[in-house]
Order: sequence, then C-alpha cells, then structure tokens
Amino acid sequence: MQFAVIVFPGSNCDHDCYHAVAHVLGQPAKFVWHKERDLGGAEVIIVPGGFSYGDYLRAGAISRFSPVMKSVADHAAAGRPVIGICNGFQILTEAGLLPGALHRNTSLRFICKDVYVRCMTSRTPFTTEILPGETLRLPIAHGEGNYFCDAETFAEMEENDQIVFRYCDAEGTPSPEANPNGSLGHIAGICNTGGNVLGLMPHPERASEAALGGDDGLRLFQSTLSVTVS
Amino acid sequence: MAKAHVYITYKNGVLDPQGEAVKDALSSLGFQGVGDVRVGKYIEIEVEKSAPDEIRGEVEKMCQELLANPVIEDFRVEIPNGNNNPQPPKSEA
Amino acid sequence: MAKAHVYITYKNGVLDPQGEAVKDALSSLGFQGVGDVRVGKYIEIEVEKSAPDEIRGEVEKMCQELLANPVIEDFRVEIPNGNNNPQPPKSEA
Amino acid sequence: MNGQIKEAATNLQIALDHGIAEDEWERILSALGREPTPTELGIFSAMWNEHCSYKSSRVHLKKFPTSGPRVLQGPGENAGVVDIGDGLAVAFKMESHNHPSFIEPYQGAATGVGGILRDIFTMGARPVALMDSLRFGAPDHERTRYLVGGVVAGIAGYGNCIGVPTVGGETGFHPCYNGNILVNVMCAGLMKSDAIFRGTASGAGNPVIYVGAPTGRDGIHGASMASAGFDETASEKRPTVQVGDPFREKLLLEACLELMKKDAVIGIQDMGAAGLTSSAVEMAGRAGTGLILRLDDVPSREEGMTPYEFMLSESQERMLLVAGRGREGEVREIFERWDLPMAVVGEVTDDGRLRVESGGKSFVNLAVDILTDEAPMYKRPMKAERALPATDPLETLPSAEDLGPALLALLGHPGGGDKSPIWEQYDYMVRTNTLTSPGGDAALIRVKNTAKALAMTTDGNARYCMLDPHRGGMLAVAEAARNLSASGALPLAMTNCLNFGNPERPAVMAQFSGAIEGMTEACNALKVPVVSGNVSFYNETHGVDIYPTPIVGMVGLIEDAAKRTGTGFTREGDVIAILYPADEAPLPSAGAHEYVWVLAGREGGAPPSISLHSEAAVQTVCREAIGSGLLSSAHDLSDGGLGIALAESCLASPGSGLGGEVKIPDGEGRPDGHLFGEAASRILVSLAPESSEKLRDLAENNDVGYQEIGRTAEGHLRVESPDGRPYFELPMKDLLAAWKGALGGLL
Ligand SMILES: Nc1ncnc2c1ncn2[C@@H]1O[C@H](COP(=O)(O)OP(=O)(O)O)[C@@H](O)[C@H]1O
Ligand SMILES: [Mg+2]
Repeated sequence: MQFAVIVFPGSNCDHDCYHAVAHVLGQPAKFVWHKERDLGGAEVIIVPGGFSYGDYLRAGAISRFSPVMKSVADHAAAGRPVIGICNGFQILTEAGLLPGALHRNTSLRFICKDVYVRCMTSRTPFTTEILPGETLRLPIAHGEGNYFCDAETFAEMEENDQIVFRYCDAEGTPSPEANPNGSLGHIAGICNTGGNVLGLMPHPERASEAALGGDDGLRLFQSTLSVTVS
Repeated sequence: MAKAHVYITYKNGVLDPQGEAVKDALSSLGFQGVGDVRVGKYIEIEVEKSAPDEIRGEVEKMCQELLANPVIEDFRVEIPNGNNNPQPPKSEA
Repeated sequence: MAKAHVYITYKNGVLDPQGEAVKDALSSLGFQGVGDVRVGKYIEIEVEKSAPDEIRGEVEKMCQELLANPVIEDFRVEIPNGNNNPQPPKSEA
Repeated sequence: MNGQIKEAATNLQIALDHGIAEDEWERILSALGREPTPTELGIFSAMWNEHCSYKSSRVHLKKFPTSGPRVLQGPGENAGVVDIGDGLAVAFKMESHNHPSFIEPYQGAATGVGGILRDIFTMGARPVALMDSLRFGAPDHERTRYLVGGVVAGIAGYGNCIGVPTVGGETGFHPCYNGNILVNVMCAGLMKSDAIFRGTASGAGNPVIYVGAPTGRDGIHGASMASAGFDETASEKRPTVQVGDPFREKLLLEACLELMKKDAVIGIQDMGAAGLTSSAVEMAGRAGTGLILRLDDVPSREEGMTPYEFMLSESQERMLLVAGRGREGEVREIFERWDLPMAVVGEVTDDGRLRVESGGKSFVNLAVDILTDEAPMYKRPMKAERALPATDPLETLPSAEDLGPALLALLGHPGGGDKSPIWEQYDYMVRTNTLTSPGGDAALIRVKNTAKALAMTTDGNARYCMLDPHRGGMLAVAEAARNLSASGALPLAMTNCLNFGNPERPAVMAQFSGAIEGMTEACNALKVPVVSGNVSFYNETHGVDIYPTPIVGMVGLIEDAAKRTGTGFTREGDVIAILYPADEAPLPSAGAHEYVWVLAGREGGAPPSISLHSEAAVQTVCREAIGSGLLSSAHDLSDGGLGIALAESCLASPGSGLGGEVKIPDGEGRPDGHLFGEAASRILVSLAPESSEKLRDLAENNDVGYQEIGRTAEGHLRVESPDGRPYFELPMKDLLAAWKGALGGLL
C-alpha cells in the first residue's frame, strides 16, 4: 500500500508518520511537498501534525490554500483514504473536507500526554481492524484540539456514524474528566459522510512501537492494509 | 496605502475559553462587577486601494477566505475615516 | 451592564510573526498590494459601571494589570456610545 | 584612514554609557590611535562586555578539562561535539536567558530556546532534544506565579512549534531568585561525526551570506539610548524586546541542514547576542581573516536603520555564513524554496580587519584581534565570605516521632512535588525517540537505526554552593553523572551554565572560582570533560546576589537501549536496597538540607561530603548491574534523601500503586537525619530477590556497599526504625495526593 505524507512549511510530525508506515509497518511511503500537485499514485494520504505556518492566525488556516490540497480534495472525493492527524485534522476542517472547527483547549494550555479513546465505528479505512467499543491508548500533543460544530451538524454526524473516536477513561467510558480539551461530545476524531476521510487529534504514529510505550496507534495504519484498493 | 481594521469574534453560542479565563482572572485581581468577556482578534491591514468601498470589498473577501473561520467566527471590517455606517457582523454561514 | 472595547497591538518595532505570515498568505492567495499586516487582540468587556469616564478608568486599569503586556504591547480602550475623543494608544513605559 | 566617516564623535561619557570602563576606553584609544566611530564604539561595547568576552571568567574557565577520547569539538565553537560511535556524534550546549525572561517571561524564555537551537544546528546537527533548568523565587512571592506561567508557556510555545521535544529539566524555588529568575536551556543534536560545521570565515574572496529573518531594532540594549544623540531620528526608536518566530526558525533549521549536505558552506554561525557584530567578528577571529560587510545589502524590516543599529540588533532567527566562491546560487536556491531571505552582504578578506560600509561610506575599520584576543581579561579580586550559619540547623528542629507529615510536606512542596503541570505543556514525544516521559533521573532518547540511546540530565544545587562553592561544584557534577548512571548510561561529557552574581564583588568571584575548581575535580575524577558552556554574571537585584548556581548539563550513552532502568518500582516483592560507598555508613545522619528548609525555613551547615573515588565506584556498579539486567529500578538520592527517593520510586511505579516496606539500617544520629539526610554517592535500587546475590558480589568486587532495606509492597509505604518502630505508614493515595498538588497554586 503506497502512503504519501504531505509536508507543509512547519509540519513537524511528517517524519514520525513516515517512520511509522515505512519502517514499522514496512509499506512504501514518500513525502509530498505542499507546492506539488502530484500525489504520485499514493493510495493513502497522511496529513501530518505539527505547526504548519506556525499555527499563526488559526491552526491549519493558511495551509489549506497550498496547491497540494486540491489533489488531497480530489483523492478524498474519489473515496480514497485520507487521514489528518492533529494539525492535519485542523487543516482538513479548515479545508472543508471535514465538518466543524478546532479551537483552543479549555485549559488554554498545550497538553502533551497519553489519553484513552473509544473507537465508535469500524467503517473508516483506518478502523477496519478495530471493533466499535474498543479502547486505545494514544498520545495527544496540542493546544487547539477543542472540537466544535453547531448542533445541527453534530446531530447529522451522529446520525451518519461520523464520530470515530471519543475521549474516554481507561475502561472506555467517555466523560468530561477524560476529555482533555473540552471538545464537543468528547470528540477525538471524526470522518466525512463517506467514511474515507478521518481526522483525529491523538497521534497514532507516536504509539506505533512498544519501545515508545505502546503500539495501539499502529492499528490505524494496519487497518488500511485490509482495504481493497480499487 | 489605506488602512482597514478587522474585528473577529466568536459567534454567539461558541464557548470562548479565553474570555472565561480573563473574566475569572479579573475577578480574582479584585475587579468587581465584571460581566461577559469575549476575546477576539483585531487585525490592521494596509491595502493599496483608496476608495473606501473598494477597500471594504477587498478586505471582506480576505475575511471570508482566510481571516475568519465561518464555523466559529464572525467578522466586521472598518475603514478608519471611511464610511462606517454601522454594519452587522458578517459570516459566511 | 455597559460595554467597553479594548484593542491590543504590538508596539511599533516589535516583530509580529503572525502578521507577517498572514501578509504572505494574502499575497499568495492573489490579493494584490497588501502592505503591513498586524494581528492584535480585540476584547469586549461588560462592566457594571455606567459613567463612561468611570468605565474607561476601570478598563484601562484592567489593561495595565492583566490584559496587555506593557513591555511589548500598546492598548486602546473605547466605550461604544461613550465619549471617544481620539486618544493615543497607551502603554505604561 | 577614516576620513570619510560622518558620524558624530565619541567620548568617554558615551563610552561609559555603553558600559565601557574608563581604562577600557583608554585601551581603545591607544589601540586605534584615534577615537572610535559611534558604530565602532557599539561594537566594542558588545564584544568587550562580559557576555561575549568572558573577561571576568576566562582565567577560571581555563581550569576545566576539555579533551577526551570522544571529544570532537570542545569549548570555543557554538556547541561541543562528542563521538558516540557508529559514525555519529552528539552536539550539545546550554545557555541562559535569565534577564530577558524576568522582563518578559514568555518571549524571554522562547527566544532562549530559539538561540540554543541555532547553536546546535549551526554545527550541522539536527536538534533532537531540549531540556530546561529553571529557578524561580519563593512560591508565594507576588511575581512567581506570573513568571512560572510565562516561562513555561514560552518554552512550550517555541519548542513545540519547531518540533524538538523538551524531554526533561528541573524546577526549583528559592527567595534568592525573587528578583532574578534563572532560565537555562540545553539542546542536544545528532550529526555525522565527520560532518562538523564550524564558525570560521576562511578564504579571502569568499562571499559572506546573510540568511534568515530580516533585521529590526530588536534588543538594541541600553547602549542605543546613548546612541540617540548620533542621529536626530533615533529618539523614537526605543529598544524593543525580541519576539521569537519559531515557525521561521523551523524553516531556517531545515534550510540550513539541507544546505549543509552540499559542500558549499565553509563556515556558519548563528547571530545570537550582539547579532551581526559577534557573528562576523568571531568567524573572522577563528579563521584569522578579515571581513567586509555592506549593510545596504542586509535585509531589514524597519525603515532608516543606522549602521549602529544594524550591527547591534539582536533580531532572532538569523545566521551568517561563508560559502565557497561561486556557490551563492546554490545557497539562494535552497533558501528561496524555504521562503527565507538570503543576501550576499560582504566577503572575506585577508587583512585581519572588520570593515563595515553603508551608502558608500565606511563606518567601521577595526583590527579583528583587538575585539577578540586582545579583549580585556580580568583577574578580579576574590574574598570568600560565609553568608549562612556554619552550624547544621537540623539540631534546632524538634525530632518528631511520626515522620509521615514531614514526608508529605516535602512531597507537597513546589520544589519537591510533581512537575507534570510543567512538562505536560511541552511536546516531549515529537520525533518518536523519547523512551521515558520527563519525571525520571535522566531523559532518554533513542538513536534511530542503532541500538543506542542518549541520556541527558541537568542538575545544580545552589544551597550547597552557597554553603561551600567548591564542594557544591563537585556535588553538581557528581549528581549529574549519577543521574545518568542510574538510568544505565555512561556519562560522556558535560556543558554548563554558571549563574552567578556581580563579579565585581570579591565574594562572588570567590564563589565562582571555588565552584569551578570543585567541578573540575569531579570532571577529572569521573572522566567527564566540559565541551561547552555559558557564564551568566550580574544575577542580582538591589545589590543582592543570587546564590551561586552552576547548572550542569550532562550527556551519557547507553549502547543497548533495551538495557536501561527507570526510577519507578516495577514489581511487587522486589528487594529494595542502597548502593553506597563501602567505607561509609549506608545512611549517615547528615545535612538534611531540604527537610529543614521546607519544615523550618532554615539553612546552614555544610553540604554532604563526597569521595569522588567512591562516587565513581558506586556509579560503575550501578551501570554494570543495569547492563547485566539485575535491576528493576534505580534512583539516585538527592534533595530529601532516602525518604524522598523512596517516595518517588513508589510514585513512579505503574499507576503509582507500588509502595514498600522498609527498615532503616542501624546507624548513629537522629531518625529524621537518616531518613532525609542528603548523603552523596547513593543510589536506591530495586531488584528481583533472585538477583540480590549477584548484585552483592558485583558491589563487593568494586568496593561498593550493598544494603538491603526492604521489599516493594502493594498500596502503601511503611518505614520503620532499625529496631522495628514505625516512622510512618502511608497509603499510596496520600503520597500521590500530596505530590500531585504541589504546583497547584502556581500553574
Ligand atoms: N522544567 C522542567 N522541564 C521538564 N521536565 C522537568 C522540569 N522540571 C522538572 N522536570 C522533570 O521532573 C523531574 C523532577 O524534577 P525536579 O524535582 O525539579 O528535579 P530533580 O529530581 O533533578 O531535582 C526532573 O528530573 C524532570 O524530568
Ligand atoms: Mg534527580
């Protein structure tokens, strides 16, 4: 499965994503510079985390205008897998590929720690191998992960099975105490109506090796391998 | 170069964590009777245009495309010394 | 409750990385002739006082103590519908 | 020869306003045979000040051992470089940003991080880890809360954005820092051992290239006020605080590393303190060459900047480099791709002079060596003074039966409690190399594509240095090395930040000299050379100096990253034991400094004594035991002695659930002295009972004491006297609650 990791000026989890899919998962991967338009036949697009354009103005606001985003949108429109991680999630919402917006954590602080998330659906290419109700331990590292959308959109997302991960406690129960940033409905990750575009705040690439304290995150990348590519 | 001022605020109904924090901090500093506090952005932009209406048009476009996120934010443009008949805050939604 | 508006901007000469990034982004979006862009804060505060002068006094104190960082920022307070004879931006320095 | 210079004249008063002493002014006059131009005067003030010239410290710093089989680059460059095998090397350095952080905590700390990062990637290394060593005033001082919040957010704001993990550090509180906090930041980077870049401007005719952010009037210090007279328009150009732009620095980092893969770069140096001046002068100085700078070509972001302002600006995120002739195009191509300004601003000459031109006029024409080699050097007077009582204040404290409350007080004190409210604001995991979250003795970073891991720590104990600078210096180096050894790493080399008061006071210079001598002894005994460092003087408020605070930053190597330990107990029923110098008691009752401070606010007596030979032996045994897989955990005893070390090992166990049952070994003195005494050279370990034979043998063979003191146990920590009387028994949830809440009011 060919992976492409998009690199924006300021991206800093690009190498981590590359490492996870190329060296840990052992799949072909390449970087695509944001000024390019050619995704080079990649099947899975990763929009990595970091601080594209320094998070200036709003996280993801400036990156969404990069030339490559048109190709990412086409890829998404064709129903192919796209995952936006952390800043990548922010970029996908700014670009309108996912609904809603991410704003400042209620604590107003950057938070870096491990959290638990509950998988709500197996319908995305990144969760095919994860059962609904399963709990994963994944790291977060963000200052603007507080998901918001209007009530109507939220209802639609629930209706359409678009909420993919919710923050929860170690037992799998979503709760305000387990929600690190105040996000609506304890949302940690959502997908588009088609299910092929996933955005999430936690960093699966940082939880892809036992040596680093856990490998639950690898399962998201592994899941894509069982997706038949048309 | 002419100047435009842009004010970006959270939409009604969107929780403003920074505003809440400022409000709490003001109270604990001893300021009494502080009500709602909302923290937004204030952007000053220099543009080459000179007719106030043109400037406004251009800058509103900037807001729609980049400066404000219509999901959570409203914006308002003012042209100093220009025609600033009160205008309701705008958003794309 | 009365309202006050506070505008906080970087002092002249202080680097505004955010403003620079926004300026570059606007240009690459095709907006032409964009000059300086400065990104600051815009704060709306409700206070219990009602005399404009009292409100201004109170809110300026808030700026000095909490809202603005006098080392790098200037601030300006406006009372909507109050007496807003143009006032120069203030800083403690 | 400077006939065409049109700036106003300079005089003694202007020199004094620039912080140049009267005899230094005379020196300038006799060296030049004329009065310096205003820009030249500014350059002298920058190059001859303490920060650049090390004029008060140089004679002392010479004592440090700086070489060793692994040292590829010692002090004198932007960072030290040490070989770690497999063709790789680690570059590292620590820097202070104390004064800027006190004035504007967020930007001061942020730009401190930016500066040390540039020092590392200038060498050709990719930064892989940051550490921060912080000292604030009393927790209840009115400014402390504001400063803690700002400094931590500033470090986070810069480090997180650029994507270098902040993996550890230390945080202390003491009223001596009420008016002068310390913000020391260390960075380590990885590089190929045969691709070290240096700050040298060699090869006459080679282009001098400016890359990075445009220059503004940032941080032109008080000196610029004196310069206002030189130019009528200067009055409104007030000096401004530097604001960091981590996004721009990220681009600069990537562009520089990309450029360095080509052989176009001859020398490169970041523009740190005194910006263009120090980078140009130092690069020429190292190469024995000269430079011409044409200021009209320097990118600027403000109108009408004078040569004086260009030369002294401390705008951030800028670098100066010398490229091979004809390679300008390659440099331009890379920096354009990263959307960064790049400009050829001069060239290398062979006449040993710094010339600065603007608008066709010459503003500076100075021999480089007057600014560097011939800079003033002082042997300042020294006179040791004792400011704290010589008697051990432990005796003034009533001895309690129940030591539980004291333990909880120590754990609940901001200095001793949980620091996660700080380090959870730092992205400590980005780059996926971080093997342990902050909170342990040493930070561990794996080296991808090898089995190795780097270990890093920062340590310093100002109270010890205040009580006895010499011994305090030794203890700081010993503790840093012990922290590394306790994680399984071999200490390789160190850097430092020497934070002291006003060097013009003989008592301060005595502290400085004593601390350096003590550090030097320990470096020699533990075979840890000093490869880089930084001196920060004038840490004082209203004439009162801070406690002498040398901070040691040390880097160690674990050959096989799988063979490492953490500080936390891992298994119920493990043996708890202490490694200690064989010719001493396992736990002498001495110097319970932190305990007396937290409980009674008193300080005095002497720091713990230390035998460096025994220290080395204890560390060797610990490392070998970890290497042979004998240990489940290891944690050095430091502030708060055994009591705190035990509690921390319990708190660092999975879910903070493992406690222990411990009996204090027989010995003379007070119970609280045993429990909280801060004897050096001791490591608390836990191990499977089956391994205890082997560890005992290993210790004996190396003249190291091995004393079992108890077992790990689920859910509580009980400590009893040698005759079985309980000092306390506390449920883990009580320890956890006290510890977790320690920073509560501050963040
Ligand atoms: N400012 C900080 N930044 C990052 N980590 C920190 C910081 N302060 C403390 N820590 C972490 O918490 C641990 C305990 O902190 P502290 O008690 O101050 O240090 P020490 O144990 O070295 O005396 C440190 O070893 C470090 O890993
Ligand atoms: Mg320690």
